[in-house]
Amino acid sequence: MIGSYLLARRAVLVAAAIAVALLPVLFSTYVTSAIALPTLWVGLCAASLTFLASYGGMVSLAQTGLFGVAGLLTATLSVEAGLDPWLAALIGVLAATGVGLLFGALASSSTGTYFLMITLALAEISYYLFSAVPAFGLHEGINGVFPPRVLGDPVLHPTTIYYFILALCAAVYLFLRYLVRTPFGIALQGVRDDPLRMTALGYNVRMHRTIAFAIGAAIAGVAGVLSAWTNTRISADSISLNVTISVLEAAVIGGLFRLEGAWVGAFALTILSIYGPAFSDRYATGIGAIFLAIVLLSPGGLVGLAAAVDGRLRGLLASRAVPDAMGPSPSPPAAGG
Amino acid sequence: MAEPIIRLRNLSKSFAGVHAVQSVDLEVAPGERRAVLGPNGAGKTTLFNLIAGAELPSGGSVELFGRDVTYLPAWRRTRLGLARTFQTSRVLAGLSVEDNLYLAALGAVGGHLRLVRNGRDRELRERARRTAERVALADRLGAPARDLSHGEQRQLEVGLAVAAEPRLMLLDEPAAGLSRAERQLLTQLLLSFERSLTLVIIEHDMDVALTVAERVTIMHYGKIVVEGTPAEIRADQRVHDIYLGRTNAA
Amino acid sequence: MPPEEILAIRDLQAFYGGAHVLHGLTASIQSGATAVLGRNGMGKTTLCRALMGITPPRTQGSVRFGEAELIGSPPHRICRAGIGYVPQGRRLFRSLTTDEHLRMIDRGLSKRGRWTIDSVYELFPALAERRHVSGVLLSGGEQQMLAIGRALLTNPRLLIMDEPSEGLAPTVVERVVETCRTLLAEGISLLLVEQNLGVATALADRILIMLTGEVALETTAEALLADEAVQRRYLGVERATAG
Amino acid sequence: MASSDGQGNGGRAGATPDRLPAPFPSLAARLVGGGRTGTLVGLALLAIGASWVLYQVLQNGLGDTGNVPNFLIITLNALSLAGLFFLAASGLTLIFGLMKVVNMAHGSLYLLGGYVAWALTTAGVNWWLAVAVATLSAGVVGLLMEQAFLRWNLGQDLRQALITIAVSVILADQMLNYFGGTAQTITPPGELGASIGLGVYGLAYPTFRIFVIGAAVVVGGLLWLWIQRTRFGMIIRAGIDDGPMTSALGVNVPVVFAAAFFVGSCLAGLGGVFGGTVLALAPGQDISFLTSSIVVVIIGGMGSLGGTAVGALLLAFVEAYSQVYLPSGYAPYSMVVTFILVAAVLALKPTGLFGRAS
Repeated sequence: MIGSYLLARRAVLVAAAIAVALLPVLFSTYVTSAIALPTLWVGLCAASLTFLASYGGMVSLAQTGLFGVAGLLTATLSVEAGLDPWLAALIGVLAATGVGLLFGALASSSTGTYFLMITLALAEISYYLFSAVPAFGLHEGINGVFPPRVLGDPVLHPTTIYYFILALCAAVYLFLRYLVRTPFGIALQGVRDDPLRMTALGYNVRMHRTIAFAIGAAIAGVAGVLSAWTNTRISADSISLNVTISVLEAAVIGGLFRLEGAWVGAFALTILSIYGPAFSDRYATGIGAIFLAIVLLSPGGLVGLAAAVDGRLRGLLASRAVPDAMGPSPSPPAAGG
Repeated sequence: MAEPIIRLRNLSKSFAGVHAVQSVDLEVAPGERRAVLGPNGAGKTTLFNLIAGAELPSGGSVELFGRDVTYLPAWRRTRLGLARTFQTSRVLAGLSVEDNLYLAALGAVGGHLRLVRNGRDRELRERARRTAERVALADRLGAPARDLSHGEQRQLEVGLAVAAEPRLMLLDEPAAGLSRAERQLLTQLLLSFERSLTLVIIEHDMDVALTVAERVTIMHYGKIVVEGTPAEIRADQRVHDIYLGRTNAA
Repeated sequence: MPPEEILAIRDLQAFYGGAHVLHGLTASIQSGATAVLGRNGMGKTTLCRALMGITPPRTQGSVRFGEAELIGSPPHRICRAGIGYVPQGRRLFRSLTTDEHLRMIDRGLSKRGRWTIDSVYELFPALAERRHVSGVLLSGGEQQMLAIGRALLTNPRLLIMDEPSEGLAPTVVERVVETCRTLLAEGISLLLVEQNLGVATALADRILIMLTGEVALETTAEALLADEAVQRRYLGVERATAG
Repeated sequence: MASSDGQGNGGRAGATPDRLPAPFPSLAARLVGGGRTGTLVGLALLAIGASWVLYQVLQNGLGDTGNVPNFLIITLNALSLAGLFFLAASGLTLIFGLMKVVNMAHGSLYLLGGYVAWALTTAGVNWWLAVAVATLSAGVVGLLMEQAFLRWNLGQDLRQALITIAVSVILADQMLNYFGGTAQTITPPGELGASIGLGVYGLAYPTFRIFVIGAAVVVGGLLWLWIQRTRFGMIIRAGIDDGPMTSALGVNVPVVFAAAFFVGSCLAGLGGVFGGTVLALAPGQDISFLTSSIVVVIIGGMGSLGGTAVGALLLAFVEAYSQVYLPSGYAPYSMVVTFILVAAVLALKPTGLFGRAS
């Protein structure tokens, strides 16, 4: 029993991995450009939030503001000033990191909901600033923000950029997984658990939080650049609080305490917002209801839910397997599960 | 006499008009085992907070290791060789026992922002595991601190101070909430510390406090009332009166 | 009036998170005055909070107050059942004046018995003079009077007092003791948690001594006063085990 | 909580209070020494701003052709905006002060109040009656949310914030459904719809905006009286100071919480009616007013009514003046001034001007 369950489980995971790896080949251009690309960059932005929330204890609503700083600068520099897109992107991400340092320094003395409020205020102030300053051209939006030529056309030929972004997401994911096992990352988790204790252990807690926030800002900045590239435009709507809430929804629905949840949530959200309208005009209410249900019933999100169901199933099947436990013992859980 | 490890001069702290610590002068010599006793509200924990830098004093000065640290943030004092425990266990709930102790060891030496692991981490991990053995947590290394029992959390709390290999350790009611057997283990641990370490302990359990301490300071209403050896303290009528509530004049 | 059981505590356990503070405490509290003595950290305040239904601690076991089971009830029900609480450190409200501390008490409670705002001011004339002063600006003695006064306004049958003598000058302690005698004469029962041996023995004949979350000794005031060794062992600077 | 709370009781009833901001004085606070120096720096910034505005106003003299008439209008605009901010933020701060809940659906209740009043007045209902119904419906929706979701999660402040965000998403979509996506404005009643002469420079000003300023003052005064003079207000203050002790004096604290949540939500709805008359009602206004309210309480300090008033005034004046009096060409950067205001408060006093560390 349990053996076949584990086999099926592994088969699903492998199938999912193959689907992700060969997505542009297996699915249409539309699926790649309209579903896969948004999933990847929304997931990346959500991952920056999940990283801050799960390892730093900071639930930030400023991620789209920082995302906007990078996206806007990239768009303005490459479209208006004719800069090389790579260079424009680099400057954009560095600027987002710098603003992240500033925001982090301002917000890092607060925790919990006060931190949430302060980051919300900072994000909204950035939004109004960007909308008001004509130089950013946000009012009408900046069109024709194309990615570097080598990545191809994101709408008509999204294969190259898909693999580029997929690789980038994988790199960020692996980097964050690595980061949380470094001295910096372990100390960050200590700061999350008890700032006062960490101070007593010799750590400069505010600096630690600020730097972590800047790392989150850099990742959000990358997501902002990718958003501008894949949409070939950026506008005020791209950085409004609605987007902030979407990113929060993705992170929470996927699972606020697991990095991979960010992409799971982004996928769920993208599917819902593309196919939802076909079922009902009120699909946003549906998303809100799912969000509410997750917060109330399964704080671990979809990933947490899946892990719980998996654990329960395995427990159930293993206990059924007890009578014939004389035979070979059940195989250990699938690697990477 | 050698330069004292702690020297407090005229140290005061008041919160909204309440004088928690009033004009305290205190010296602790290197290697000493000192107990700070007194009834509730005597100002013992506030005194610890002032020494460790968790609170800023309203007046007076704090010297540690011969250096004025009155306005030095808490985390810098730790780097000088100070370690403390809290009355309420403040272990890092989401991290394993080993990571807790590793962070304590790392905190005292620096390199907190390092993004690579190196040979130093191996040493620090080694030190973390040694500490775990000393505080009887060697078989719980991988367990998240939140899964520990209360007694084990108290052991880890002391372990966090031990792993930093400090020159001065402040222990705030380390025996609080421990069973009798656990208290004996704790006493043994405290007695096993080397003389290069100076120990200051707040403890209501006299079995622990009087076994460990060589000198006792009695606080009452934010002031130091008596100081002496345990025998002198036991013989002191004022102490007896304070504990039985016979003197209430502030 | 012959003493009767007013509070039956059976196997009371209390936990703060994982810390087990009260270890199956069992005691029968009679009407009249009872004192609970013990050093710091032995669980006296936890006992008060547990009886009053304040969380934390988390509690298990049973406490019967007449017909009512207190464990599991929220504090306002316990108060309405007839238990008044004078907490350690007074815990006055820093945003309220003296008068407001008394006026905030529910009319239903202040009308159910002998204690009204006027009679509280009669008992403590000093408070009447300072009725418009913020509660936290009162002197220590006045603060204690106010803490007692607001508890009396709920017209309790039993008053739980947690270290009422703490931080007070001897003359003021004397007045607190007198006040308690008045209340006893009015028929209110007292559960007095103290570190002050003098206050405890002056008011209560029945004494419970707590050691690490349990009642270590039940004795009388007379016996305790006569035995200096017991005093030192449980209350003073002396080891409790090694002797 | 009181420092004497359960001291020395073994276990976790510790005397080491959980005060995060206090042990970590901000860098800026340390640089300028915090306390009095911080206040001086703040006042100096304010003085510089005020003198710049005064210079701009007075440079062309006091006559009809000078800048003074315009200044008067802008100042009245700022005051009416402050009134709106205060109405919206006072409910938020009341709820936070008592329950430590940051109600992220506060902006939705604001918008809901506005839309209900708009729908009623459009259907011909008397404006005053519509105000009352709109205020109460926002209150009822807030109360339902509190009873259904928040009551069970006391003390889990992050979870509560996420719950209220989810509710705000649902409410926003439902309002879009019922009231459409185009901007709507509530028509004020005839007696308030006209303009009133100011008696100087031949200026006239919309009566309704004056009414908003008056209403904010009246509501603020009533709230103050309610909190300072009534028994319920005393209980609320006691509950903010020490909830468990309040409960031990026979007060059913959850009921008090529910009542306060109702009143706070009503205030949001009332703000929405005024906002919908002075400005407009449209999707997005919920978020916009939530943010303004949050900025107001970040500046003024959570849980303080006076702080909310000061925060509302500061924010409104900074927004109104910076749009006009920044050097020419820099008007679009007016948000930078708001940012400086928020940043200065956070750097010098992280708990807000009148906030107290819990």
